Amino acid sequence: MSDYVLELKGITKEFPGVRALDNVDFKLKPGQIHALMGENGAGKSTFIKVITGVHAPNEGEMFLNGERVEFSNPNDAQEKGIAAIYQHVTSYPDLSVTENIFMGHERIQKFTGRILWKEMHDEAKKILRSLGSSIDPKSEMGALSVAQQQIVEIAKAISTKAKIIIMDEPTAALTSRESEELYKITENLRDQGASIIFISHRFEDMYRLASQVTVLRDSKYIGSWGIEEISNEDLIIAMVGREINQVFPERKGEIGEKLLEVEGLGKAGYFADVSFTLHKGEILGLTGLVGAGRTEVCQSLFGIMPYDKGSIVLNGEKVKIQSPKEAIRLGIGYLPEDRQKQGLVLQWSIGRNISLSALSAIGNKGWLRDKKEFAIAKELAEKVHVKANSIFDLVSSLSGGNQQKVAVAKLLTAELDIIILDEPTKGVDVGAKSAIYEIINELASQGYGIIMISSEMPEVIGMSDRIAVMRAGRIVKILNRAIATQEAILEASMTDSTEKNAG
Amino acid sequence: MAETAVESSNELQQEKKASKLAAISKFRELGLLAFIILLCIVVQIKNPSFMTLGNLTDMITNTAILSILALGMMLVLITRGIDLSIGATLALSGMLVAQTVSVYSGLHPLLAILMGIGIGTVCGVTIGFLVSKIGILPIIATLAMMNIFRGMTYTISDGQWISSYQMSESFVSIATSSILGINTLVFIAIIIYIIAFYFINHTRTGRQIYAVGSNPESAKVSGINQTKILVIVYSIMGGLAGLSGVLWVSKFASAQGDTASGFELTVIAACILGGVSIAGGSGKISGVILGAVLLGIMNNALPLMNVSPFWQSAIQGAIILFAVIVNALVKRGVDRNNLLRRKI
Amino acid sequence: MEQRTLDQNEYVQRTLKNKQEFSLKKFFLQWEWLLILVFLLVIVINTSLSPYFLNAAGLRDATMVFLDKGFIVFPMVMIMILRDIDISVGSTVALSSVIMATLYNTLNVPMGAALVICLLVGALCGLINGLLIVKFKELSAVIVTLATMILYRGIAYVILEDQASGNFPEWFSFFGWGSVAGIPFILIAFTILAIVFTLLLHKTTFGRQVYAMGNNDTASRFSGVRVDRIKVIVFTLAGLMAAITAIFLASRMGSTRPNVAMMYELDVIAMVALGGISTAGGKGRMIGAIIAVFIIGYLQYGLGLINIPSQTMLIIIGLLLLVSVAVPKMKVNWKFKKSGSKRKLE
Amino acid sequence: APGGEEAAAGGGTDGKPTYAMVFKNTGNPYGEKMMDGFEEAIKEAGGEVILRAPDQPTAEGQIQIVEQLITQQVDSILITGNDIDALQPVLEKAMDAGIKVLSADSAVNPESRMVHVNQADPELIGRTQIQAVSEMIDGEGQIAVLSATSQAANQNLWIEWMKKELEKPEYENIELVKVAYGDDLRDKSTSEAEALLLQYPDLKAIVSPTTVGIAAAGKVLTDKGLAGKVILTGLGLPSEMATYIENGVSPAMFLWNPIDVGYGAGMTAVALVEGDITGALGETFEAGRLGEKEIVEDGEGTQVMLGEPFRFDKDNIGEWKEVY
Ligand SMILES: Nc1ncnc2c1ncn2[C@@H]1O[C@H](COP(=O)(O)OP(=O)(O)OP(=O)(O)O)[C@@H](O)[C@H]1O
Ligand SMILES: Nc1ncnc2c1ncn2[C@@H]1O[C@H](COP(=O)(O)OP(=O)(O)OP(=O)(O)O)[C@@H](O)[C@H]1O
Ligand SMILES: [Mg+2]
Ligand SMILES: [Mg+2]
Repeated sequence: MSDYVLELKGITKEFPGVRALDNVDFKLKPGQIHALMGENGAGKSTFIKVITGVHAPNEGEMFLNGERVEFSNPNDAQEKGIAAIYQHVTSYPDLSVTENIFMGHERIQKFTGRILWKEMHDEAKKILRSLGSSIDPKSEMGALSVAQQQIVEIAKAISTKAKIIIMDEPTAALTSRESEELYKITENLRDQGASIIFISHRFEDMYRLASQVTVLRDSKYIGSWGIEEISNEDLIIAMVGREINQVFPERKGEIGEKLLEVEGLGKAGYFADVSFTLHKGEILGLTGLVGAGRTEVCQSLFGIMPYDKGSIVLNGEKVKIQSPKEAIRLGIGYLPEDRQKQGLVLQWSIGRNISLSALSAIGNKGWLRDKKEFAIAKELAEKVHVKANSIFDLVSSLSGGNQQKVAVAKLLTAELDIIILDEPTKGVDVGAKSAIYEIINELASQGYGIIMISSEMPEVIGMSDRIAVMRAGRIVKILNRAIATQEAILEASMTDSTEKNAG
Repeated sequence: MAETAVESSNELQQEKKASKLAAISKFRELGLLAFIILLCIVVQIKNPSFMTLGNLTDMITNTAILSILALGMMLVLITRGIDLSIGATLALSGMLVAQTVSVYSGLHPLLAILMGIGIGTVCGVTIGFLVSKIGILPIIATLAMMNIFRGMTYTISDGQWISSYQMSESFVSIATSSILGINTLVFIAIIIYIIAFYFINHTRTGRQIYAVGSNPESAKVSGINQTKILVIVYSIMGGLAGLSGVLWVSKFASAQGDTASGFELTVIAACILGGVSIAGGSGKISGVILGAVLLGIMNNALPLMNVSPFWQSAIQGAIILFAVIVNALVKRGVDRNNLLRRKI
Repeated sequence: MEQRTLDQNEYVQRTLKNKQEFSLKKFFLQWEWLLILVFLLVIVINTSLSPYFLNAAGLRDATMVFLDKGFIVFPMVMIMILRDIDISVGSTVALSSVIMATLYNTLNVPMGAALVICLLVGALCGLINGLLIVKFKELSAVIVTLATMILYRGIAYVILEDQASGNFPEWFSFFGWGSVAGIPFILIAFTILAIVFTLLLHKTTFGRQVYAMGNNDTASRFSGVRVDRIKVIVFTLAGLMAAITAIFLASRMGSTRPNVAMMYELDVIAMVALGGISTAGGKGRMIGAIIAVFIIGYLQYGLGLINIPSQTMLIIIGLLLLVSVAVPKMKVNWKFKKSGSKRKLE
Repeated sequence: APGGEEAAAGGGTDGKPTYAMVFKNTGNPYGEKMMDGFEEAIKEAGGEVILRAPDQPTAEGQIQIVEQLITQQVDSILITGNDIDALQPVLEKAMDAGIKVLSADSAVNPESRMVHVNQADPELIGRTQIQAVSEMIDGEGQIAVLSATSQAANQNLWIEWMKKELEKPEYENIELVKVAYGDDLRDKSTSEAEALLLQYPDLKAIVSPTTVGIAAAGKVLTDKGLAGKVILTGLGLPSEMATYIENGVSPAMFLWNPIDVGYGAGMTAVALVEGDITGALGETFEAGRLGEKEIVEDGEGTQVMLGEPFRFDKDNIGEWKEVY
């Protein structure tokens, strides 16, 4: 027997025009939680897909318990006890939760091949309950929130009784409380003998869970260390190739006059009684458990999902916002939480994406003006430090963090007063994260009013001037930066709404 | 997420209530069903002979072929595909089988049926191959194959029809005989529906069809063989179209080159009326039955109601439009109700 | 991917190019070149098969016959880029022409006014489609236009019953039969509209938004694109172009009936598909579809000249559609190999 | 067009005149038989034959084909119109190019043709069917008509004549209750036939002047065991109707011989091309095995009348079903 349950040597994977993995080595010990870290686009997800047989490597070997293996498709990997939770939720929105959990390894009756529904439903329910979730296994996957879907994905990995479980950024969509839940589950799995590969851009995750960390950078293997062997600074240098001194940069500008006043905003079935104000140059953090309705409130302000109660006063004028176009005209911009589905046209170039929301401004009486378009795109892309060759690179070829920067650049084309950022650093690496923080701060000091939805506690506390906490569709507390602590926020977001004491 | 311990009993009750509600709202074709009932009442008032056993039998018999095809089309639509070639496949299989029967009059009806299924399956496999292996979009592949199959039918028939006198008694009786007191066509449709119900809901392959349509990307990651699934789906569609060809020719006792030309649109209409989504991933047998039944009722009732033939098409179009809109509105109402129930 | 090997500390400041490099390889690997090749092939084969083919008068007259459907191709390109489909266009042709003829013949409306109303009716049919599609998002364009396909033709039947309606004024035949300086009027109209639509799709913000919606409807909405309005406009254009087809068709036939332009939608879809516009949305160009109109038109004409039976013609067109769609799938591999060997040379 | 003048000068590929026939649609056995007859006639006269049909029965398709034929400089075009008026412009163009244009079976309007070859007198066809059905039901009871599409010119004309015939006093006990349209589709015709039976329980007879309709009705009556109770007659192909005549559902039905129609039309075309006739009233010509034919009046145009509808019943169907 080998010392390692899983060992990869010299893995190289090329996509047309991209070398996503370049001679990467990796060793996983039994019963170990092994963190895999690196910048956006470093090749982590690709590496995972090589392990699970989704991609065949161009070069390199893979050993499972010392035995050489080659997977031609994901079924092979599954049969050998490897399960993965992929970065982009790979669910079947039209199918039930149970089916999502058991897809690919359904319980079937021998001989007849009949699917044993009852058994599967029961089992699914059991696994979900063990994860502390009350999701009905018979409900449709598409009806669940992102966080709930993430739980189902975890349940799916558990249900295969896999020996090696790989999690690609499972906490990206979770709040710290839910992450905590996930940590426990992960540790449980380890204690039951599974080996786990864990990918995350959050250092807290790594420090909390992992005993070993491997870093990839620019498709290459940089090194592997025991968690105590390497300092935080060195790890960051290993990941991004340079030092990042302060994660949350200092802010210069000051808070100005009142920009926005929201009074008693409500939408039947989604949120109610939402009131807050926003000033020039202010960053208002909006936090709460996932599913609290933060996105819905902000989308209402942006005209995506028109509110049916309450009023919005913008620059002292009462307005009614019915469509995104109108919101943009009124000076409100929105960075969607799902950049791939809502934010960007992936098949398009960087330039085109940036100009999309400002076409009428860039155009001349409806005609496109290429020169102006390209010039603006270039300027903005550089302003937010997009890492690419030219503005004609396809967005789909960018890493997650750079995609996010393009989405931010899009916002800057319009003349806005208010910018709403929905989870702006979700799934973004440390380097890009601090770049995005810098951009946000710069915007605030330029006088934009900013609403930032975030589930990451340090981020909310580090960035916001005030923090609004939502729970079950209502704002339960608004805290000033001075008094905002993790404990205060957590308490507010979990107290029952009946005994709420509005802030 | 983890309040389970605290409010478990309370939650349990709520859960039960919620799942009951969900079950009702899950029956998406509620609006369609209501509409059909309403339509039946109107027709019955206009012409009392509508709800007679004889007429209902006719209606069901006439809808059998449509419903068989709609089932196959549902599977195709679920995988995000579409099959425009089925009318032509039906004609080709019908013509070949009829020609065979006219030469070998002793051919056992069962063999004729098998032959039809075989021909249709070959057509379907071809399309499945084009769609899954070569990666041609289904609408284009099937549009092209529609032309090809139709052209082949004209060519092999050389412009001739196969008439009822050239068909053996036993062949024609496929459509007229009955099994267990049920007309054979209807019987075959029922059997197919039962098999399909089992296949779709209780086998892995059946569920994988939904998976491929619901999210092709994930299907790849789950190790589902998409090529296999697509080929299976188009083969089933082809096989059913081939079968329908035999049944059609037997029912009308005549095979023509232009048999069932344009029928694919009727079949697609039945599916979509029944709530099958063109975007893939969803569609239920119950819905497809309702969709086929609604079209069947219209075909049967419009002549009965003494509607001017010049008005028939306009009324038919209006009814389809109205039906889908009513269905959409009812669905919206149910969803809204559910939303309002959520306490905030 | 050179940036990978660049100095990592350059992370923060970086300049982006905003001049697109012209790639000859890319330029020549465009789908439209393949279409032009097919087009030339059709011409060459036809010429060698029939002595009558390369005959100016014949070619001109043939162009007049097949171009009428071409008008619907323009908006259908946009609709298919939007990932939708409109199968009611044939019925819209019937309805608008029937109303035009009825107005003129039965209600004694002057022909000029009848023409305008015909265009309005067509646009209205399209507008209704568009509005239904955006107001009832749960219905797809297929089901809406399937229903209106039956409905519009049904209304045409209600109006004209089993009658044909003709007796148009003399000058009306100019649309279908007239020439200006030896060039058929229909070809002139087609060319003008082709230019208008090409510019609309490729050079205006409107066209850009159409592509955006075809690629990602949600992201477009979030970017402030008025998605509903654009969809309604595109479907209205389809109705309008169907009405133009109606005018040319009625002029060419000297009369109209409720059953004209049957199955036009499938022919139009075939042309658009051959033109390289994928029903998966977001891709393809107007010029491709325009070439495809001529390919199919001249192919049918040429095969007709050597008196190929129409059943064989069906098979040939089916095969053409298949082959031309399948070839670029194989082109990908070819491109791959080619670029690999090129790189070594450089 | 310059090409046209050459054609007028009698240009075929190798000096032989070229005769084209354009039928309604492809894959129609009636049309195939007509084409056979046409070819036979042209071969007798030593000409070249072109046989065409669009894949759908539309005027648009026929227009395209006629354009192609004009370019090929054929000498004569025989058309079976899918639309009475819609082909007028293109056929006029053909005539301007010197091509002899005539129609057969399903006429185009007099301006679009030089002469029409009528398989049988529409009046006779209409009246004969009523006389026959009256005889079959002993002059008493409800009857219904099951037609093709509501636009079919032939059928509509025949139905007009049926109604005229019914006005005669000897038919006062016969009631025409409905004209239904099966659109020449099997499934629709079947539904319509079933609806007729259900709607009019006392129905005595169905008259269906169209091949698909009469066969579909025959099938329905056979399956419902109504042979002898509801009588079926009309116009149909012997091959399609053989079963229902033999099993007694239809005591008799009518048709003419499409081979003869095609042959007669071919002979007329030859006469036109060779200059024997111009399509004017009163001209006569030798129509091969059909003997001498005279051009007679047909509303505003002229026509050649071929004969009476032929009656098929139990006695003769056996031999004819093999023929067409
Ligand atoms: N299917 C593919 N085709 C082409 N290029 C791809 C494909 N998948 C990934 N890439 C490219 O490979 C590189 C590595 O991507 P990968 O998704 O593995 O990065 P990652 O480390 O997971 O980044 P993140 O932290 O943002 O998830 C990127 O440049 C990406 O654009
Ligand atoms: N129990 C529930 N049943 C059904 N839908 C729910 C339930 N809880 C929440 N939702 C819905 O799920 C969605 C919440 O998902 P989402 O994660 O976007 O919320 P959020 O507060 O905006 O969080 P985030 O900012 O992390 O996205 C909303 O549409 C909400 O109404
Ligand atoms: Mg990744
Ligand atoms: Mg959200």
